[in-house]
Parts: sequence; C-alpha cells; structure tokens
Amino acid sequence: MSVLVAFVAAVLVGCGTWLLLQRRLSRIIIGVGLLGHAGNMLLMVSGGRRGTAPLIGTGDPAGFSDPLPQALALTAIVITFGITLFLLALGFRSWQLTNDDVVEDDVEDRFIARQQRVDRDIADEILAEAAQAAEEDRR
Amino acid sequence: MTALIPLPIAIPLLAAAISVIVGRSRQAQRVIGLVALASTTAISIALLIGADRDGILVAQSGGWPAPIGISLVVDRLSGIMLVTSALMLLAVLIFAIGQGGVERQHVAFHPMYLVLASGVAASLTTGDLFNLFVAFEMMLAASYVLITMGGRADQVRSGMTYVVISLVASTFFIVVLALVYTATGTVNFADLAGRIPQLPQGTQVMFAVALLVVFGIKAGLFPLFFWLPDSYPTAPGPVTAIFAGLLTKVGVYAIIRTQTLLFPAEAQLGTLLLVVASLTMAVGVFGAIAQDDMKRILSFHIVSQIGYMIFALGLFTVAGLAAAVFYTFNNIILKTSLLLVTGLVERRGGSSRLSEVGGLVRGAPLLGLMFALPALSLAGLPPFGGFVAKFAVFDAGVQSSEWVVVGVAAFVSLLTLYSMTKIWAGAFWGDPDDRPRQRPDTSDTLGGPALMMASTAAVVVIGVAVMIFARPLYSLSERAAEDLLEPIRYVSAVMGGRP
Amino acid sequence: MLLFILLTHLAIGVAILGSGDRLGRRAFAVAALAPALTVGWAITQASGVIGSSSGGSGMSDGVPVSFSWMWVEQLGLQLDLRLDGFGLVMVSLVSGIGLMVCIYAMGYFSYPKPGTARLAGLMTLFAGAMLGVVLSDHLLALFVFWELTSITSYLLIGNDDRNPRARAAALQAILITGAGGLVMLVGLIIIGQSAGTYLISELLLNPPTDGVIAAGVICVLVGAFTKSAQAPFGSWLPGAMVAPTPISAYLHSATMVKAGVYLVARLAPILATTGQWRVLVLSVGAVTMVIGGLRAMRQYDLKLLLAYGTISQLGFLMLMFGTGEYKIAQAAVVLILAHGAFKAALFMVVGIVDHEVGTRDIRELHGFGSSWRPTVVVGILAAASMAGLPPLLGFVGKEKALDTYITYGDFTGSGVVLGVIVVGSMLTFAYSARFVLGLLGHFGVADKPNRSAEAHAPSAMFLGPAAVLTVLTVLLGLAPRLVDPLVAAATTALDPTASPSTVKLWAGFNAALGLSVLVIGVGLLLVWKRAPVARLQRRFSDAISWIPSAERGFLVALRSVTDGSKRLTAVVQSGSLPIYLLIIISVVAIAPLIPALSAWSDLPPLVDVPLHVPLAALVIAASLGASIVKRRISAALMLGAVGYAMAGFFIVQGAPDLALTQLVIETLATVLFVLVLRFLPTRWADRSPAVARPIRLTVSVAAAVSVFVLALVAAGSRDSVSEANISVEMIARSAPEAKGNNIVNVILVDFRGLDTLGEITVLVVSGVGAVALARAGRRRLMLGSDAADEVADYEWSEHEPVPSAAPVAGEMDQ
Amino acid sequence: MKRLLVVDTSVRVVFHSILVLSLYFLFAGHNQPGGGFVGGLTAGAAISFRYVAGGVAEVRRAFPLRPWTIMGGGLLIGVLTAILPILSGNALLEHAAWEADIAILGTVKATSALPFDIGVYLVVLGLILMMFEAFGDDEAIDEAVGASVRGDALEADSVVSDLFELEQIRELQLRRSRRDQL
Repeated sequence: MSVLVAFVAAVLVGCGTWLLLQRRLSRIIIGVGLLGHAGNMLLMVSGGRRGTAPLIGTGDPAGFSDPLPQALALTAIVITFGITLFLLALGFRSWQLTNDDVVEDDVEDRFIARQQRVDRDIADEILAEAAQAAEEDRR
Repeated sequence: MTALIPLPIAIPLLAAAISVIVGRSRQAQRVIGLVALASTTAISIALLIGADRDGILVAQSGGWPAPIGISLVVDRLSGIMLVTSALMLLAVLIFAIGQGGVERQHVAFHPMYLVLASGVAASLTTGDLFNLFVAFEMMLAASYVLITMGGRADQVRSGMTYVVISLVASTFFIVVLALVYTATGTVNFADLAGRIPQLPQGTQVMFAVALLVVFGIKAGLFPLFFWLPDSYPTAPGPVTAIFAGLLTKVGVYAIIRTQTLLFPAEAQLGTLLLVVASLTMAVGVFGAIAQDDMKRILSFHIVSQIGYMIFALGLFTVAGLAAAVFYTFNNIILKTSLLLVTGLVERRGGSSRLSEVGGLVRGAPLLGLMFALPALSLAGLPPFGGFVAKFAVFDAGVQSSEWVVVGVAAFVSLLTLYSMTKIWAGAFWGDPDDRPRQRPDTSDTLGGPALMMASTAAVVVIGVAVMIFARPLYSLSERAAEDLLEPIRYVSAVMGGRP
Repeated sequence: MLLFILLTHLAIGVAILGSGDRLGRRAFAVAALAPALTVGWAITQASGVIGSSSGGSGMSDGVPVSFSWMWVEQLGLQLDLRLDGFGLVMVSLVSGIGLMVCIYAMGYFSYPKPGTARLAGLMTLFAGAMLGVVLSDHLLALFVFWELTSITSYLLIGNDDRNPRARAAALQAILITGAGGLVMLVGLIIIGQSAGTYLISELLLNPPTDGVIAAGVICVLVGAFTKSAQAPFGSWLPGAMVAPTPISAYLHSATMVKAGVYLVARLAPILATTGQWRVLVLSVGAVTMVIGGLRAMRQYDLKLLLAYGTISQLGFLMLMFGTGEYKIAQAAVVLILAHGAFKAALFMVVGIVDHEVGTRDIRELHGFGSSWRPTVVVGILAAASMAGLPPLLGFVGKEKALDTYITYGDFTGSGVVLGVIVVGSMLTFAYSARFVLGLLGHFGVADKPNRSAEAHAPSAMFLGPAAVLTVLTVLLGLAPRLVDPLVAAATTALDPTASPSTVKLWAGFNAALGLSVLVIGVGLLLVWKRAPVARLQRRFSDAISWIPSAERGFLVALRSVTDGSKRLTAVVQSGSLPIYLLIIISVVAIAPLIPALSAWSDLPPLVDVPLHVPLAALVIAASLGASIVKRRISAALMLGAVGYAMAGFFIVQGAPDLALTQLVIETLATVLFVLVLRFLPTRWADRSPAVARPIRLTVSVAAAVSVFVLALVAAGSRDSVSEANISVEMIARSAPEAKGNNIVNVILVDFRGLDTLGEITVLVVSGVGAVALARAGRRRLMLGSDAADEVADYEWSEHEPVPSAAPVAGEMDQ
Repeated sequence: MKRLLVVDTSVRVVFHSILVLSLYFLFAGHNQPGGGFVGGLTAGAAISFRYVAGGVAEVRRAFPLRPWTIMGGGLLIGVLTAILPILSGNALLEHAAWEADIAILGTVKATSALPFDIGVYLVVLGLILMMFEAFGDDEAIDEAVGASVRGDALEADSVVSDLFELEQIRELQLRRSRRDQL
C-alpha cells in the first residue's frame, strides 16, 4: 500500500459520507457507491504487492499479484451492485408513491418528539387515576 | 456427522431456488418451505448433539484444508443458535401460512424467507470472516425484501433507512476486511486467531473496536441502534417476529464469536463493552416506555436486551459467557413469541396500538395467557426462563463485582416489567368500548385462526420448556462458554495438524 | 409431599382458571380443597415437626420435613422445601385462613359477576406461591415464590380491569414490590455468594461474616420492607384495597404482606448483628408502626382503617422479629398468629357490612338491628384482640412482647423501641376503638341515609368463618398452653440455640402488665378525647404536608421516568436517516481511530506506481464532482467515471478479472441508474437539510482521516505477522489440484465457492425484491390475482380514500 | 414505437456477437480472464442494446424464458453443484475434474466447476432481465401511474404522498378514527 492509495480511499470515503448525510435517495446511492469503491480500493491493495495477472502459464507465480483479494473484491463488487439495484427499486417505488425520492423522517418518532400524541398514554391514564385516588385519600 | 454441517445452509437455499421456479403455486411453495425448514431443524438438532458429544465439528467446503477453503464450524454456541433459529423459523413460517396475508399474496415471500434461513445458518456456522460478510449479505438482502414486502409508503420510508444503514455497515465491513487482510494475510477465523496476537497491541485493539462497531450496527448497540425500532414494526407481522427474534441476535453471535476467538485477553474490550451495554439497556428501555404501539415497544426492548447479552459477554468469564449464551437463545424465543402474539392482537383488536385496543383478555383469554407467559419471562420474573437468564447475568456480574452495571441491569429490569404491565393493562385489560377501534376480528373463539394460534402456542411452550429444562440448557451454555474461553480448541479443530 | 401440596395448588388454580366463568361462586368451593388438604396434611405432620417436648423444658426435638429438587444447581437455583416449626405456624396461617376465606367468599360472591371464578383460581395460585415462600429453605427458591405472589397479587388487585383505579393500584403494587424484589435478588446473590450457600438452615449454622455482606443485608431488607408495606414503601397497600374484600383479607392482611416479616424473622438470627441490620429494621419498623397507627385513626372507610392498622401491626412485627433475640421472637410468633386471626375476622366483618349495607363509610353507618348482633359481637371481640385486651390472644402476644422487651432487650436503643411499642399500642387501642364505635354507628352523620338499620343480616355461612376465627382468638387467649408447643417449636426453628419459655395469659404482676395498663388507660383517653385529638392531628398533618408522602413520591418517580423517557427518546430517536447516519459514521470513524493512533508507525512510500497518479487524480476529481453537482444524471455519470478509473487501477494492479467485471458492472449500473433517474426531477434541492453543512463537512473529513490512518496502520502492522498470505498456497494448488489456470476464477468457483453461492443468492434476492417493489403499484399484473387488499395487513394507510386526499402523482406527466 | 430497419438489424447482429462473447467468457473463465460473472454481465450488456432498440418488449422477445425461471434455474444449478458432492460422500462444493485427449483440440479439461459457473451466469443474466422488467416496462409504469392518477390502484398510497406534513397525517388519523366510530 502506498500513501497515495490510502489517500484516494480516504477521499472516496469523505465524499461518500458527504453524500450520505442528506435526504435524497439517489445521492445516497451515489454516496454508497463511492464508499464501495473505497472498500474495493483497499481490498485491491491488501495483498501487499503489485504483480502480473495471476494466470498460470503466463509467468512466474512468484510475481503474481495476490489473487485472493481480487476474488474477494469481485464478490464484494457484485454484492454491492445487487443491493444497489434494490435500493434503486426503493427509490423508484418512492417516486411512485410520493413523486420524489426523499427519505422522510419516521412519523411516529416525530410525534413523540413533538409531544403531540393525542392518544393519551395508558400510563398517563393510570397515573392520573392513581393521583386522584391519592388525593381523595388525603381528603 | 460433519457431512451434515453444510445442510442447514444448503437445504433452505435449494428450497429457495425451487420455490422461485414454482412461484405460481403457493401450495407447492408451502410444502417446499415446510419440508426444508423441518429437515433443517432436525439436522440442527443432530448437529448440536454431535457438537456437544464429540466436540467442535468442522467441514471444509470444497474439501480444501483450512485456511484455503472456507471452513464451516459447528461448536456448541453455533449449535445452540442453529437449533433455536431453526425452530423459530419453522414456527413463524407456519404462522405466516396460517395468517395468509403477505404469504398468500406475494410470490416472493417463500423464497426470501428461505434465503433468510440459509443466511442465518451460514452466519452461524461459517468459520471465515469474509464468508461471514457474504452470509450477512444473504440474510440482509432477504430481510430488505421482506421488510418492504407490500410496498406501502411507510414500508418504503423505513425500508430506505434500514437498507441504507445496513449497506453502509456492510461497506465498513468490507473496509475492515480489507484492513484485516492487509495486516494479517488471512480471513479464516482460526488462522486469524493465530495471527492477530502477533500484531502490535494498538492494531489489535483497533480491529477489535472496528469489528465491534460493524457488528454493533447489526446487533443494535447504543448508539448504533436507532434504525431498528423505526424499521422492524413496519414489516408484515410474521416478518417482524422473525426479525425481532433472530437478526439482531446473529449480530450478537458475531460479536461473541469474534471478540472471544480472535482477540487475546489484552485486546479484549471488557470495560468498553460494559459501558456500551449499560447505555444500550437503559436507552432501549426508555425508548420502549415512550411508545404507544406494541410492535414498537417490543422493538425497543430488543435493543434493551441486547445490552444484557453484551454486559454478560463483557465480563469475559465462564459465568458471564454462559449467561450471555443462555440469555441470547432464551431471548430469541421470547421475542419471537411476543411478536407473534402481537400479530394475533393486531388481528383480534384491529390494531397494535395500546390506545386503540383493550379488554382482549375477556374475549380471548388464551391470547392473554400466551402474552403473559413470555412477557413475564422477558421481565425476568421467576420462575420463567427469563428469570434464569437474568439471574445468570446478575450472578456473573456480582461475581465480577461490576456493581454499577448490575444496578443498571436491575433498574432496567424493573422498567421492563413496567413496560410489560403497560402492554398488559393497555391491550388485555380495560374497556375496549372507549377506544377507537379498527376492523376488529372477533370471529375466532380461540383468539385467532387455529394455525396461527398453534404455532404461537408452540413457541410459547418452547419458552416454558426452557424453564423446565433450565438445568441441562444452562449446563450446555456453560460448556459452550468454556469452549469460547479456550479458543485453542476451536483453532486446533479447524486447522487440524497445521500450525 | 411438600412438592405435591404446591403442585396441587397449581393444578387446582389452573383448572379453575381454565373453566372460565362456568363455576361461578362454586369455584371457591373447589379452591377450598387446596387449603383444606394442606391443613389436613399439616395436622398429620404437626406432631413430628413439633416434637414431644413442651415449652418449658427448652429445646424442641421436632424433626423438619424436607424435600429437595435441583433446578439449575450450577447457578445455585434449586428448590429446597422444609417444613419446620416456624413453617408450620406460617402454613397454619396461610392455609387455615385460606380455608376460612374460601368459605367466606362463597357468601361474599352470592351474586357472582364475570371474573369471579378467576379470582378463585388466582387465589389458589397465590396460596400455592405463599406456601412456597414459607416452606422454602433456599433463599432463591424463596425469591421465586416471593415474586409469584407479587404477580398473582397484581392480577388479583386488577381483576376488575375496567376500573382504572384497580389498574392503577395493581400497577403501583407490582412496581413497588417488583422494585423491592429486584433489589432483594441482588442482595440474596451477594449473601449467597459470600456465604457459599443459599440454604437458610446452613446459614443458621455458619453465619457469613464477609465484608460485602453489609450491602447484601441492606438490599434484602429493602425487598422485605416493600413487601410488608413498611415506610416509606407502604403506599401500595391502601390502594390494593380496591380488590374484593376476601382478597384483601387474605393477601393484604393475613398472608402476603407477612412475607417480608417472615423473611426478616428467618434472617434475623443470622444477620441481626451484621452491618446496619438492627438500625434499619428497628427504625423502619418503629416509624411504620406509629405512622400506620396515626393514619388508621383518621380513616372513615373501615377497610382503609384496617389497612393502615395492618401496616402498623407489620411494623410492630418487624420490631419484634428484627431484633434477632429469640425470646422476643417467641412473643412475635404468638403475635403473628393472633394478628392473622383477628385481622382476617375484622376484614370479613367489614366485607359483610359492605356486602349487606353497600357502604364501608362509618359516617353512613347508624347502628344495626338486633339480627346483626352476632356480627357485631364478632367484630368487637376481634377488635378487642387487636387492641390487646385480656383475655384474648392479642393480649397474650402483646403482653409477652412487652415483657420480653423489658427483660431481654439489651441492645442499643432497645429502650426507645420499647417506648415506640407502647405508643404504637396506644394508637392501636385508639383505632380499634374507632372501628368498634364506627360499627356501632357512633360516627353516623345525620344527613347520610340510614341504610344499616334495616340491612339484611348475613347468613350463617357468611359470618361463620369470622366467627370461627374469633372463637379461636378467645379460646387460645384463655388457654395459651394450646399453642405453646407450636410456638416453642417455631422459636427453636428460627434460632436453634433458643430455649423457649412458656406462653401464659397471666404472668403475674410485672412491668409489662403495668405498661399494658398504661396503654389501655391512655388509649381510653384518646378515645374519650377523640374530637380534640382529631383536630390536633389535622393541624399536625397540615403542618407537615410539605413533606412529600410516599404516594406522592411514587407518582412523581413514575411520572418523571415516563416523561424523561419521552424526552430522551425524542432526542435520541430523531427518526431521521441523515442524523442516524451521522451518529453511526461518527462512531465508526472515531472509535477505532483512538487505538489506531497508538499503533501509528512509519509511512509507506508515497507512490509505488507512477501510473497511479493520473488515475488517482481522476478518481478524486470525479468523486468530488459527484458530491457537488446538482443534476442527478451528472452525478450518476461522475460515479461511472470513478468506476472506470477504478478499473484502470485494477489493470495496473494486475487484476484483469476485476477490471473486466468493474467495467461491465459500471456500464450496466449507469444504464439502470439512468433508467430510474429519468423519472425523477432532474435537479435536487435540499428542502430541509437534516444536518448542517459544517457538521456534515466535519464528519466527512473525520471519516476520511480515520480510513486513512486505519489503512496505514494496518499496512504498517503486516511485518509483525510471520506467516505468508494464505493465497500463496492457493496459487500453488490452483493448477495441479483445481485444474484451473485463472487463479481468481478458481478461487471464486472452487476454493471459495461458498462465497460465490452466497453472492448469486444475493443477486437473486435483490432481483426478485427490486421487481416486487417496482411493481408493487400494479400487483395485479404480476400476481394474476386481485391482491391489493390484504397485503398490507391492517395498516392504516390502506384504508379507503379519505376525502381530502393529498395531490397525487400527476405533475410528473408535465 | 417507430423502428428503423438498419438499427434493428445491426442491433441484432451486435447482440448475437456479444452473446457469443459472453459465452466465451463463461467457458474460458477457468483458465483465462472471464468466468460466470463477467459472462453473465456481458450478456446483460447485450440485452441493454436490445432494450435501446425496442424497449422491454424487444428484451422479452430475445429471452422468451421468464427471468424468474432463469434466475431460479441458475441458483438451482449452483446449489445442486454444491450439494451433490455431499451425497456422494465428499465435501460441500467439492469439484471433480476430468481430462481427455482429443485429437484436434489437444488436452481438454472439464471440471464440475463449470456447471457452477453456468449457474452464476444464469443468475446474473436473469438479474439483468429482471431489472429491465422492473424499471424499463414503460407501458406498465404509465398504467400504474395512470391508475394512481385515477385514484384506484394506488389511492391509499398516494394519500400519504405528502408525508412531510405531520399535521396532515395526524388529522387523517383522527378523521379515520372518527369515521370508524360512526
């Protein structure tokens, strides 16, 4: 690994993070794509040395690049590709439903956050009742 | 016996492939799914017995000796988890078939569910860090489809959160994998266990923390769990049940496995785990108290209880690990049964919101019983299995003199009890007439369709069986814990004669 | 047989619960079988357990009956049951009174409502659990039964579940006793671990002396205090009075609330000299006894009067048992028997009044007709026993208590405690008198309807159980020798070193008798001057009203927990994906960075291949571009450019397979991306940025720095591992054994074929999932069935259209 | 859609040559760069040409088999190659190899890794086909969108199109509960 490769991976991660931290699914997908490239970049150099293509009969096996990370990277690329397609489908469905691909906040969480729930909590009910009972008791 | 090891992965996968092809016939899909999961259950039980009797079982895929090929390993911990998950998967499948709903309407339900089963089994048996990534992806990919099955707006919304966060976590997993291979030149667990101790200590701790964080996202540790209570409740009923029961616990399994096997004592994260565990327990249970929807309450409890498991793990003693193992499988059973009951409540009362249902115990006393047993167990009240689990955790904590965490755990346990009584008082007690209700279905005298009731009852009975057979099960957990604290057993079983 | 008794309770209870409401009030007849059986069995065991010796001659030679069953012995969880002398006392209380209550309940529930049978079933289960508490020799088994009594009590209090007050009281009871139970569990674990055993009988022989045990003692006592409604945890008991009277009589006066006292009695001989035991037990007991008495004196509801009286009496029992002196404990045994008998009888009388008149408010009682005379007599006798008047059992107990305290109370503060007991007894006399006067109609208010005079007198069966208990009180008071052997055996069981004395009605002229006279005298004065006393009390309670009461404290605590939970959840659970990602990425970036910095080593070469430089420039430029551009399509193309540059890297690195895959995938991904993006608006605007830009930037930079450092640290650590990469062996084995020359492909399909299998599974899944989602809007097309309706499983969003439906996706056509 | 004969023909020619290339990648993969993934993806690229030429109908004409079946079949082949060795007492995914000397071709090696690679190929191919079914079926998409405009198929979902307005949802829920009470 060289400093340059680590730096490129770092830039990819930085840009990917920047894209992840907002609401558009299509940007998020691009961000995830950049992160994936960073992972592949690191996998690619993880064998520790550069070499010729690992094909038996094309050269000295000692000069081959490490084939295992290549296989791992290939698997990772394909898996990320598959999941990204699914994410695209989610964006597509979101467009069907809302005409946009914004990732909205969770409604229930927002209700709780705004203390807006109209339905009174069972606990509240019970507590109020108990408080009343205690009050009567005090007379 | 070792020939059986790949089958819990392969059989559901084969069934999934066939199930995709025969997509037009729901009947055929059902038969395939049931046969596959039933045989998986039987094989898992055989594997557990084998692993307990003969020690760690290893199969090398492709016949290549470790670390060239991918090793599949069943030790006692894997075996326990395999059996528990297979039982739950089977029960929930029967429940789903009884419910109709998404199972009946959607071609893809059965294949996805079977892939999920296969992915879970693969995660639990693999002895390879990269294969663990692939297994997680199988499991997660299937879960993405299942959680959005139906394509409703709220599902798409929560699905986006769930998928994006899981995907980010997976990407970080890749980065960590790349770095692990960079530093050690291997991805095989047993091989790593020999190589990681040679690294400088800072690097060891770095990897320990990085893996903890990566799996912590899947397991739902504080502060990485926020996606969980938002997304699980939107899935179709049976899917929520199996997610709640299994998925996070597979993350916990991965944490237990990697933290005990890969890292030597001086790189273990005892204190960090204890702090994280306390926060997870507390924040989870506070979240549960703030909720109104049964599904959401129970989802927050998932988080809270993960804290107990991590607490027990963080002690790194035999008692602690035994408690962690016992707590984990018991919790899988409890969570599954509670969410299945929630599904029935939803059907019976027309909603799973406590403000919209009530008085169910009068019309459906059996439902009340099926909720009460696991709920009391979850709250750790004796003499249920949950009590034994909680007691084991406390006992181990006291042994290690971790007073503060034991105190937090006790307090959280009380709040869990409060939360369960809140559900009980809200859904099962009270007057249903003064609550807005929707589409209540009170046609069944039992409390729900027979097949749904039967499968739920079966899971509840399994939970009760944990109580009755607590002694052999705890002994088993203890033996599993001893294995975990002696990683050399695992290493020599996988590597054979090799160094 | 011990286990059989418990299982019988379980079986009968479950059977009654299972039968639903079919049995009606006859359920109590079935329920009575269990205590009847237990009483019968206890009688057969009595001679053996008590032994032959009588009180005066010292040690009892009774042999306990025991049973042991391993549950999880590695954890020390096991079921050890043991019936000894004290156990016998408790069993006779639990099952004797249980039997009476069952018979009484048949009269009480003469017009059963739905759910009555459930009460009977739960009561039987409770009785079983309570028997378990008093029969357990093992602390953890005791705890198990202890919690079971809490659960059944919860269900019994809340049985009238449509009544919000019943639900509230049930919640309060289970939370307070549950909290105490948890603390107690921790305490038990501490004691058990430091003593090496959980068996009470073994602890008695070898009391632990470890340092941490002081903490365990405090924890255990908290549990005992909550269960026995001691100050400041007593608030749940008055609330629990919403339960039907038979339940209150049984659980909340005669049995369950005595569990805490029971535990203190068992542990006092072992732990009384340990840590803060005596200070805690005696001060809490004293405060409880006085406050309970004072509050009882102010009640108008007969049942609440008795409830506060119970609290006061429990405090009294704590003062007796908590000393750990067997002489005093012997008096306490008499007292616990007496209390069980008279308090149950009093509750039953109140229940009769409530049932026949329809009120328990003494202001609405105006005296009863002559047909009520037996009931009133029973009530007066029982109250007299409570007040400690001779020649009743209550007097015998109290007299002995005072006597033993005077004679044997030789520990610090015993004088103060004696004073408290005297004052408490005066109050007891006062509220007992209030009960009697109330029953006789002295508090009747003229403007309230007089219903009591013409109310129906209770049937013989209804009154019978109370009468029996009262007869016992009189009988045993006159002839205390009858209980003498039992009391002696119980005392010996509590403390093997004890040599119990005889229980007498008339112990001669001594200091205790003088105190008794004083108590009765002052008590009479309090009754005679009750109006000024009440005024004084009101003024006093107004003056101290700023001190938060226990109820208030409980409510405030609970409310602050729920409010705090909401507030905390509102903050941490924002529901917003960008914020979740922000937190997750921050943790992911920073957590491993900290240990990594300590492993920082020398930098590797800046550049190892010159060709990397232009490729790196391209990647960096394209990825920065992708993050900045405003058009979706441009961003997608930028991502494609990064992908192609990556392929270039792969080629340079010697990975043609990877490069090929990358090229094709990048092309396809771009095509598909564009296919989807064509529907979406071309530009994006951050309508409401979830994360402020500076924070976004900081976290992005942090993540980048973290990856940079981690990568270099990992690379720098490679040299410290001696073994070669595992791929070396793969290269060697690829051609000869796997018959393939392309090693990457061999790894994919052979060495690591399992990965590939998983990978194609993921592809299948995402393909199926993507189609399913993309077509979710037109399920009909895909499934060939009209599926739209039930897929969504009762979710609100799929109900019929609501009038003001928001705008639909029409704009997209423009 | 209007179609140009030239485009049509050239696309078909290109399509078939790319398909052949993809098969070459598949079969040569064990010894040279290529393999099931690359092969399948290349075939996918070929499909995209057909799609450009004639939309999803053209894609369906090129591959009359349902994508479901192709994917399921591919996975089935893959799993079977993994499981079958177990039945004969070997390890999961253990491959057998045969070598034969044939006069003209020289030494031909065949391993059971090939069917596994074929499975991979089919899955990838099926995936690409499915993607075009999912995102490329313009007619069906228009129909679905039309339906949502008309308010039948998608009516319930489009109600929540403005999720951002919490108050609206709140109001909706209240109105619904009121309606249910009636």
